[in-house]
Amino acid sequence: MAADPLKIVYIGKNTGNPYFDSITGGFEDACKSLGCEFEFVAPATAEATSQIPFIEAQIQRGVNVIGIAPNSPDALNQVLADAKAKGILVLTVNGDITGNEQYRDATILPVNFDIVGRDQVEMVGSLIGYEGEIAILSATTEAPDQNKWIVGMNETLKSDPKYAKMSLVATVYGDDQPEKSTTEMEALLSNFPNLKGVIAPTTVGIAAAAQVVQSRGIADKVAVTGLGLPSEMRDFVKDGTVKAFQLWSPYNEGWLAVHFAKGVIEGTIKNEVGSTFEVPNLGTITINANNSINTQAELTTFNAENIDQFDF
Amino acid sequence: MSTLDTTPSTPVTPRWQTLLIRPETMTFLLLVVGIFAGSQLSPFFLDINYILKSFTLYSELAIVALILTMVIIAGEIDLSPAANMALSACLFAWAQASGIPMPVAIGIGLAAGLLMGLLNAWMVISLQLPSIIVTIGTLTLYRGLAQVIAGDKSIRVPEWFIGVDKIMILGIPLPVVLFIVLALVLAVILGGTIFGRQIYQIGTNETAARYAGIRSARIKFSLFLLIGFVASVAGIMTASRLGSVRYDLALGGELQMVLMAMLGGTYIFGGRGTILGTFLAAWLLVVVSTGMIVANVLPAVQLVVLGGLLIVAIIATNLIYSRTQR
Amino acid sequence: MSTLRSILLRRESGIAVMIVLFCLAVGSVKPQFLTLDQLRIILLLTPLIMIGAMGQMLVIVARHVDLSIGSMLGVSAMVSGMLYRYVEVMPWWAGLPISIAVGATLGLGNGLLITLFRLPAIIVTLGTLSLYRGLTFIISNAKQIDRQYIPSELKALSQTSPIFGIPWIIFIAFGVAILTYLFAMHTRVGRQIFALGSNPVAAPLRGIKVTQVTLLVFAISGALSGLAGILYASRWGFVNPSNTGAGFEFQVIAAVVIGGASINGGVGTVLGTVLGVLLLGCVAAALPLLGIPGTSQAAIYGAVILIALVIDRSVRRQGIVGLKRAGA
Amino acid sequence: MGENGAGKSTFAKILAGVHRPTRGTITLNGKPVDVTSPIAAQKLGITLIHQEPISFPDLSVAENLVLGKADDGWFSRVPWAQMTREAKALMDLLGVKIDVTRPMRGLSIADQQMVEIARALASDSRLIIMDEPTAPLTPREVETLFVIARRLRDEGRTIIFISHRLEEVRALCDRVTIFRDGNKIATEAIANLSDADIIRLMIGRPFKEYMHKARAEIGAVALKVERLSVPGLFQDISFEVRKGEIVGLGGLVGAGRTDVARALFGVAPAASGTLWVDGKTVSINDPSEAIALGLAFVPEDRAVAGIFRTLSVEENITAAVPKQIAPSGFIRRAIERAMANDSVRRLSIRLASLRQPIGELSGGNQQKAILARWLLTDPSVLILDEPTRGIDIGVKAEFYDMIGELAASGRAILLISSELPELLALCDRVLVMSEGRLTADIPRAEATQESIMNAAVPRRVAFEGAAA
Repeated sequence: MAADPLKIVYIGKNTGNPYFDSITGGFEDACKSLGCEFEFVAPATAEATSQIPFIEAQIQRGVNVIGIAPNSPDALNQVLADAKAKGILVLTVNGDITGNEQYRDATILPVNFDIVGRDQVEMVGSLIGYEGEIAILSATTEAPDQNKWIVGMNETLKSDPKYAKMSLVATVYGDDQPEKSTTEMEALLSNFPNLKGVIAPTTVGIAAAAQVVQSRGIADKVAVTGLGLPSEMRDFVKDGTVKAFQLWSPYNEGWLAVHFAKGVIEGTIKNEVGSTFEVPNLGTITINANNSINTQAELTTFNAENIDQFDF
Repeated sequence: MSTLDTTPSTPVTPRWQTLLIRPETMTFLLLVVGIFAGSQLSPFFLDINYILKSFTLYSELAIVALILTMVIIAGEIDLSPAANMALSACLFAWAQASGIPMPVAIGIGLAAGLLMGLLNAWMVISLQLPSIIVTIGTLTLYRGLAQVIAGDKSIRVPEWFIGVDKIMILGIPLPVVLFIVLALVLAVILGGTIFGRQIYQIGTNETAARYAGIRSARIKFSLFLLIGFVASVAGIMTASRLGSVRYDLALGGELQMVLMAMLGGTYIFGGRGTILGTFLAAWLLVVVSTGMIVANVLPAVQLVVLGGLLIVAIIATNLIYSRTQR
Repeated sequence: MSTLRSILLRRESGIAVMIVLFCLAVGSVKPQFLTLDQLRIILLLTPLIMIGAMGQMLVIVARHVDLSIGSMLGVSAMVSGMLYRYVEVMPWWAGLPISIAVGATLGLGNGLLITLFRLPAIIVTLGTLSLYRGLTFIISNAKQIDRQYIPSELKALSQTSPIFGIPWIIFIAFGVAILTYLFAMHTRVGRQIFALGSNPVAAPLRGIKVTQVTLLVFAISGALSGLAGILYASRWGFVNPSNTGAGFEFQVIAAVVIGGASINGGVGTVLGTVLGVLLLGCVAAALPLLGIPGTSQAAIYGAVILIALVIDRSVRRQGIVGLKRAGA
Repeated sequence: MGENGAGKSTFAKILAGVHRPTRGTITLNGKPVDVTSPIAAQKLGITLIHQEPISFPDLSVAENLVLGKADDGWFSRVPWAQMTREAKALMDLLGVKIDVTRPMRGLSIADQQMVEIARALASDSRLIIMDEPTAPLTPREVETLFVIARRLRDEGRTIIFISHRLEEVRALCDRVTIFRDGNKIATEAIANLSDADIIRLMIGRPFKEYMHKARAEIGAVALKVERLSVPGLFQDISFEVRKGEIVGLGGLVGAGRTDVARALFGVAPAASGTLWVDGKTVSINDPSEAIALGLAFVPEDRAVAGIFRTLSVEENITAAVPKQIAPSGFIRRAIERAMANDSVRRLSIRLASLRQPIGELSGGNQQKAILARWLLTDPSVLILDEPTRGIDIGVKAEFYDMIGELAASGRAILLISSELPELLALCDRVLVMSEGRLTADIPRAEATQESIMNAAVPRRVAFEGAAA
């Protein structure tokens, strides 16, 4: 087994997306320590089909593991099935093909996505004193993860009496484009003059929302939070535009993916729901329903005190 | 009768020489070089099954590029077929997902393609607007409409409809077979029928063609309809290959199609070009792209190579044609 | 009376009326659309497009088209972004001349290919659209320049205001529009661009240096894309190899064509282009306010381009018929 | 003055720096000058007013006046106010009411010409060359032009007025120079020459008798035209052509002959009028319909409307007979080759190979190939528009033989030609057009160069106090 090093490839959504630099870092370091070969590839643009030739090429190259952040929940089904048929371990990392889980072996997600909605509501609640109008600025209307979190937020708001005085007035979509997200944010502020808080659970959205609030100078009136990259949000946190936001460690996703893949291929880890394994630095990891694996239990919260400790 | 014409005719260039300086020869040589380079870049490249499989990813675009070649030879251009593919595929998928029987849904997709061709044809031929600007406008419109219909979600097609690329004929995927067959048919039409002949004549000199009784408006109109229709077929084929349809299907495909035609030696100002050229160029493009992908070359380099190839191709064809012109 | 009539008949008046009607219509549903605050929002949506549109208008007036502006924007923004990131001593304002110079160089590249080899601009710039985009990836090694590397003074251009709460970036855009107006209307070469587009055959007979003027036009288009590039970094606070400038060309061409520049060359005004940009800005700002999904934006742009083409065509046809009749 | 193709316009263009002379010198005000470009000409004070004014339709009148005038740097200011003021002054000087701020597009040709003249004044030209300026003008506009021209003369400027209208030359000019076949024939004070003298000098080449084949039986009417009109181009054209007959259509360039032919062939259908082919009323809206009715048309400008330059000779010859070479839609190479070969032999087209691009052939052989194309359609009516233009003299004779033979085989031929000897040698009758109207129908017996030229040269009735 040890003769041939394990060949692992990670296919990002597109090149130039800073989020993936961090994941790739995790992959690289884990591969170095475990003695695997690693490559990162990604298409130039993030449309649904642009990853297909890359997957085909990796099958042809004879890699052992394909990690992928899928650009589409279903357009990749056929080619992923081919990969699986060739005996390649297919992992979706940092995003899943919801509804088509049979086309991958497991998914590696940073946290249990069921709790993201709840945590985000708590975060915004704590910033606005659990009272007033809030809105959501999401990515695209059909992004599965986003929608899962939005459902979570709605349920939390409805079911938990703690948030009874908060009302969700609008959910809008900025398509993960800065221009579009900005206009949507501006429209929110125009349409809802009493808005107290905005949750933007997407890196582009939270930066755009923060920028609107910053240039209008209304950071005291409207609290912006959500999920963002520390590298992009650092300035906003430092100048007080954003008090706090959350995310997880993308680095750990890569780190975990490599350890899991090597374990499964070498037979030390059973890819079954309920089984557990040890990963250095992360502790004991459990395989949850749908072969879903999380790197951490809770979201990390970033604020002025701790933001300089993170370099991604 | 006496022949008193004293002006000597230029001696004819020997046949081997005319053959050598044809743009198709350039394409063929580039193809050979491309295959060689690919095999040097990556040991995994030289595998006929892999190349065929990779070709299926481009086959829909290549099929439309064959018709586009005819449009360009006739002196026009169409930049909208990739957007047309997306809109017809979205309409088709949306129709069948909302419970309309499959044959009718396919009919809707194909009719939409024809209609889009009709709009292009009407604006270019009846209103006499330049096709290049018209089709930039319709390219934006068609893809925009696809986005209106499908939003950001993908529309699934039924399981049994998936996998046109998995059907093998003599070990060759069906889309590739279709491309080869269509190329043969079109080569015969363009080279062997009066319709094809007149396409060259229109592209060479539309005024002279009219004076010779050639109905150029009618022929161009039919070409725009044809490319609209074929684009919708290609769109539905793509839907079957992917199993789902989104508005961004074949996004940026117009560049690839124009590239295939230009690389094959089709003259941007009309009147020259062959199906053989585009046929070879399609393979060249696939070889270059997959060669780079399988060698894990940065996609940026691929963009540079594709853009550079387009410019080099038109410069080369222009030079070749201006040399043979006098 | 006749001056009033001629003002009313001008293309600019038509767009202005469209803008007013559109705003009133939106305002009747959403009164907050008719506030000063909304004007600021609309203006903030437009500066990059306006700057790009000025260059594109000149290109279209000269009977060409430049599809590569979005990619030129990307390269220039990226070059400055890289310098900000890796050259400590780089002052914040240096990005402006650097980006403009990079853009001008790329534009000149387009112009050289077009004039040296007598190639159609549309195909050349379709090629460089891809080529320059690739260049952006290569120089940046496909890495985004994050917010923290963009100097805060540069970002402040988009946020702080010299007067009336209107950010600097909007003044820059209108400044470019005014300069373009002065250049196009009040310099000899500016008028030569119009003459060249109006009648390319006659141009050399009247002593116009066609090659040089064409090169200049494409260099200007590139330089303005470069300026738009550095302002992109200012406005959005980052430079991304794939997003920055993508699709810019369609917005810009739509604005210019709506603004009444004729694809047959020789016709185009700065005022019309500015109004075209503002109309697009109004549409872009109104859609989210009305709750219309952003997915319909592209379709609206496409439809608007086609309608503008048809209008242009019918106006021109009348002109030709008029000429014939007068000549008979 | 001079006939069509006498070299007047080319000469004018050389003076104005549009073309370069191969040899010779130009002496201006006693000094030899080198006119290298239109700009150089302008600097020397020479302005050419083209027959069709060259302008920038989207720029204002005032701008058209000054554009290219002074070249003091790219980024120098355009002095709008001053420019407009000067332009207005010029227009006032010329006594024309044109709003100088409006664009050129939409101005009448007459007004455009006034702008051109104003341009000459603006650059203070001492030598103004007007190339057939009156062709598109109404009598009143001509009168205005002449008033201005006389005033310019009185100011001490020199005007070269190119025209083939006797009356006008007589009314305006002091001296007349006559060109023929690229040579200067005579320069004389206008008072010393009678109309007859001038016409004689213009056409006065020794009449060369071309061999003319035995006349064919003239049969039934093949083509009949009644009151054909296209507003602005020609009016009320009525004539007929019989089988076996060669009918000439003479006149000066711009008389509307080609427009009639284009209307007959459906390229630019007539607005009104009736057509009969072989006794049946027909309407022809497209060349393909004309071809189906047995018409054929060898157009005047080979490069623009005739040949497919880069395509093979073979393909050029068979272009009008798709059904014959491809009965089922598929081209039958053998048939095509046989037809092309046959044509090449019949018309003795000199070529290296049938596959050779037609652009490589000489002009005469290209023209033969176009004629061959039409003969393959077996037309009953053949319209030839300047069929021998730009063709060597020897090949011309071949063409004359062929045209004679074609008539002899019972075809009706309408021959448009600007060469009087050609018309005289070949035609059974000569129709003459002038300014869009049919002015004469001269039977062969009465046809002379003089009689044709007399009908062709436009004669304006009244210049004095001209009320149109």
